[in-house]
Amino acid sequence: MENAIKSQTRIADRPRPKINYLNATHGIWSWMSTVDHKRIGVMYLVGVLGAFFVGGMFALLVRLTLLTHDHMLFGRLLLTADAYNRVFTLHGVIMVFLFIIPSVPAALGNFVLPLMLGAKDVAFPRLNLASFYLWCTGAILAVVGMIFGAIDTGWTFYTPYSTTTNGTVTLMTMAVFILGFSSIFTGINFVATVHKLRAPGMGWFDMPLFVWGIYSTAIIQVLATPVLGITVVLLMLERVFSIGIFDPKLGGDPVLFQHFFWFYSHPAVYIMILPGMAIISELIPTFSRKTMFGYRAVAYSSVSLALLSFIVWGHHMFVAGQSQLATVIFSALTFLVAIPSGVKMFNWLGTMYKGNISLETPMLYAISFLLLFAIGGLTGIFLGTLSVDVHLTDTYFVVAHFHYVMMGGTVIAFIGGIHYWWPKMTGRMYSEKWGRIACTLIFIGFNMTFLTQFILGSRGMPRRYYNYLEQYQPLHAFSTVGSWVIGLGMFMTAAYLLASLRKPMDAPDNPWGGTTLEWTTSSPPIEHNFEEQPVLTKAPYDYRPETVAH
Amino acid sequence: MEQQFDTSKIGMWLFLATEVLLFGGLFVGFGLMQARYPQEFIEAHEHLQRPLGALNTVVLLISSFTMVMGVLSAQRGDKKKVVMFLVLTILCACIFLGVKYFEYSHKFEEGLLPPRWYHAQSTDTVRDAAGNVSHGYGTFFAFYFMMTGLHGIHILVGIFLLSWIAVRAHRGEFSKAYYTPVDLVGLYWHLVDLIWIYLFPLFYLIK
Amino acid sequence: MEWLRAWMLPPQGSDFAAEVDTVYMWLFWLSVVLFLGIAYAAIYFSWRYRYKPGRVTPHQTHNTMLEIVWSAGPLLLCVGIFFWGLNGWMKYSVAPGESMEIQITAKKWLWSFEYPDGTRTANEIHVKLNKPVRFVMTSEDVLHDFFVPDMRVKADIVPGRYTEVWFTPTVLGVHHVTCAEYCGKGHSDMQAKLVVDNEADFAKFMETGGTEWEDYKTKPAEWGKLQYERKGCSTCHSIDGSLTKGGGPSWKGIWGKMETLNNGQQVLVDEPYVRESMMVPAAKIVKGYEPIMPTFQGLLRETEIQGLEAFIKSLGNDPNGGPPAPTVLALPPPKPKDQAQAQ
Amino acid sequence: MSNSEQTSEHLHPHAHAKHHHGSAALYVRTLVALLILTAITVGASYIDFGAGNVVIALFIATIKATIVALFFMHLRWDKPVNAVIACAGFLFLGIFLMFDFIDFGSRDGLRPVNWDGKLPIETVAPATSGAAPAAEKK
Repeated sequence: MENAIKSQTRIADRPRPKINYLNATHGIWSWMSTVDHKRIGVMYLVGVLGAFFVGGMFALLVRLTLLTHDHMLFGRLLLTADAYNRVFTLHGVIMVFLFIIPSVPAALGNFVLPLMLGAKDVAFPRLNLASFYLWCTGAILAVVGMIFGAIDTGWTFYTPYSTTTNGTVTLMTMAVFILGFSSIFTGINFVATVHKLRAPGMGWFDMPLFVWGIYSTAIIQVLATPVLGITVVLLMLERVFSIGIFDPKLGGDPVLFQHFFWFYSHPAVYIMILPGMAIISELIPTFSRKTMFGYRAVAYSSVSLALLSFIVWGHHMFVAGQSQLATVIFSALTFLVAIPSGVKMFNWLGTMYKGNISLETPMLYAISFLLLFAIGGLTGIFLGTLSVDVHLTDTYFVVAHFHYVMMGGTVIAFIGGIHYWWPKMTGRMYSEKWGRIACTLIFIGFNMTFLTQFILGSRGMPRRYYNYLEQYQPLHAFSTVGSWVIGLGMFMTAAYLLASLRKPMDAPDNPWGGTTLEWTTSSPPIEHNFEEQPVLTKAPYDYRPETVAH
Repeated sequence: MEQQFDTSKIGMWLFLATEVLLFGGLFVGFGLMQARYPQEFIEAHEHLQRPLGALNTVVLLISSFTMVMGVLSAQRGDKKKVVMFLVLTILCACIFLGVKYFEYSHKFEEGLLPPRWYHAQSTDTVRDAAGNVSHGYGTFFAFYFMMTGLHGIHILVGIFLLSWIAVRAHRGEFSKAYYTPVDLVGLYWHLVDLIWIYLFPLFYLIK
Repeated sequence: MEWLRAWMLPPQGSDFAAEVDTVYMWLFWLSVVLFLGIAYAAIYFSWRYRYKPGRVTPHQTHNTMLEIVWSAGPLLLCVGIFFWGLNGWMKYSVAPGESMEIQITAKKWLWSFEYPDGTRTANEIHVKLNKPVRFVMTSEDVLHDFFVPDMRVKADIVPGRYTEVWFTPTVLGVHHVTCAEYCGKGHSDMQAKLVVDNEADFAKFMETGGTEWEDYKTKPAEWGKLQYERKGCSTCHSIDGSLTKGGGPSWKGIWGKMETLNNGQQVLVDEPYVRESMMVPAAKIVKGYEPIMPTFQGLLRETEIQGLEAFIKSLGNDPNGGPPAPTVLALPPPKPKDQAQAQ
Repeated sequence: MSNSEQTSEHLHPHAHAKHHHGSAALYVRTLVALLILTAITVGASYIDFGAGNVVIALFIATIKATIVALFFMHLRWDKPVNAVIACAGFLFLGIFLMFDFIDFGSRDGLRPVNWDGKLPIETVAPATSGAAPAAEKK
């Protein structure tokens, strides 16, 4: 196994160019004013990982508070109920709006997408930079909001609680509004890039599946996020001017808020998971050294998931007071989501079948994704089933389900993607040994943390609870211990990745034998990506010896 | 150049789609609240001055026409006409805002305001036993102010963009070969017009 | 496999529970099978086709038949599951006509329950075994959610609206009611007790008028004021001396007054007269008033009558309706809480 | 496909000429049509068609919007992708509207129960909070 890099398909390395995108210009200003998609991608990566760290700390704090029934540790009270509500709210807001939504598209997507298309940059480089600065503004507003009192509404901002509670709700929703526009700009950019900047010879079905995933995501970003914008604007107006849209005391309807919110936030779930699936669709053929099985089916399933995501939002509201007719329709539509998800899963397994599989760190993450996403998807069937959902909704079962999809799916894929493209981004290889150890730890810790929460939920433990019945204590404790294992794995990952930066550049241009265009340029790429405009001569994921030799 | 022009256009249309959905959220809210308070909305809409609304519609349509003439002149490279038509468009936009100002001040004087401040009750018929008027009247005006207000903000942004384009046109930055900004601002301006085309009947005309 | 069900799901307290659990367990085993299939494939392939230098992989691009099979298969399965879930949910959605109706008013962070006869309790409900019970719920402030895990029912409580939920309890004893929609600081403390009684215990509970009386035993005038508002007295009788639309005499200063009846007789407004006026209102009508008051025979409990009297008495002494006059009540002290525990 | 897009400039040296579709005369005719439709919709608003009022007003508005999009916004001559994007915006708005109306349309009652045309909200839910807005106390 120590023979980490199997390089039979690696193309012969050229001498590494002296000037690359990292050292082409110097100084902070050259980064802050850059319009290079690679640098913006790297800055986004640093930003979202910072947000991930803060959100993760809040998560560990939540779990630690729930460790014991009386929230005491070494004789001291960890958090009061008020503080606890703020901490889990901040965990949600930061993880959703500052981390997961921009994670894969804005960080990895920005870096990789133009490279995969053989383009010099995205369609609108300045818009790209503007998007990053909007993200920063949103992040700063969120931090200011946190300092001046934070919020205790839950990340869903349900009215009328959010319109009546104290705290910096207005500031936080303003941050969400701005982050929404950051996301819209990224989406617009990617759609235009995919439409207009593909390399000569690259038709729609010659695009890597990562591009298909990001393209589908971008469609959702463009079409759903504006509704989030108007929703938080209405929420702010309701708070400041009491306009009476959502507040029942002034004749408004709280359930209407939920429609508005989920019209965005359900598609947003697919903004989060589609890019994760997109990464997996790169990792599996590369490390199986076999062509993608059912390429078109996977591409179509990405687009159809994007479209389906717009017509199932009501499944968040089965018991929220929407009409019974709407509930039945939304439940029926929800089951449709299972089909494209299943198609992806089966095609990934089909790709592995008769492959030539090596288990480097990115592939370990890909296999973790398959297992965890399978659990996340299958438990989704429980929640789509009306009679069972009545019992399970608003309990830890839901918490566990969406963590399996969001963290077990997207975050695992994101970390796998970072490992996969790390040599391309930094020009350096990380420690394969530590990579595998950390991945194993994260996988085990994750299941310890969240498998228990399915049981807590089905036993009737509601979510967002500070105090819980004593009977749930052992499972809560087990879950908390699991969260420490995840934390350990994450810190380990951060440590060896950062350590690799201290080495001289040692990564070959194509360490994994990838077939997509980003591997044809140097590691790290030069400022304009390619020495000369690449021309596509073969489809991606073609591992036939005669074409590889080409 | 052609490639960049097409790319910019796709980008602009994507942005316009987001605008449609941004306003769309308010249209949905308006529709649902009208379903909730049908009688109140009919009575409330009688307070709006139909002639002023119609006047503004005409003004905006004319401004769309001058805008498209500006784009046409840009395509033909006629710098003077571009500036002229852009200035005319800005003029129409200012007239529109002027009329809106009169309408708004009328609403404020009459107390035709969102529920919390609504106090024009004389002719309202939907009341409870104690004589309190329904919140539906105020809700109508909440939507009136939000939707025309958001639209007004777009007009203001439009005036800013048009002025910027007019200055650049005056400096001679555009030519037959490069007039992308004029075209894009034109698209934006037409969308603002297009949204008003729906706002006008919804608020002023529907019984 | 009953032990597994019992480990994963709460005790079954209603007839929904069995149905929900059946679907749940079936889905559970389906998931286990599918998961093991996927995991087996992923892990087996990783081992069986592990990396060997120089091995050439087959160029399998797609197989349309397979794609159709693994799209249509899950689709059919999902259609089946949807209808199964729908079937159980339809029962849950429509309460039978003969259900007892209990009103729930939720507020931060308290449950109030009201029975058809006006009995009120806080954070504790008693229901009859094997009799369907329907809850009509509204909130006074933010969203709450009525969740009884043992019954497998849950529904949001929305301010400005009524939402409903029903079930038929099938197991005697105490079940746990909990708030499942986040409502702030006290969200996790917003708990209530659902006690399933047999006929006799339930009748005993109802006689005593719920638990609220307990709280008011020492303050009968305040208890009376609550009844004044709830029982509709306020429609016709003011407490500030004014004349209401209903047209009854104001209660301000009426206690201890000598009134002239429409037959010319005089009557002292005292305990027996007030009681008679509630039960047989037409018996003695004060001059100038119409005999329009309906009887409250059977609508008022002894505790409520005495409370109302104490309230009227308090208005007689102080025109502002200030602190109630000291009254000694000789009531059989009701003990609903003890009976609840007796379950 | 993209290949042809990218190289279209080389294939058609006068490619930019294809944007010159409109003419002043056409735009004048467009404007006149829009003004006439405005007059019709205003006129129609003085006649009561019952439930048809909304349909007529929105139908005319949609015709006007289509005219603006086709001629003023050049969609008639533009690349189809732009028209697809524009339609997608309205399509997804339609989805949003449709499902919300399915919910609202099939609820038991839409008016807030605490204000059913007879009772002010205070009567049913007394003294909920000190922050009750002034509007209720009028």
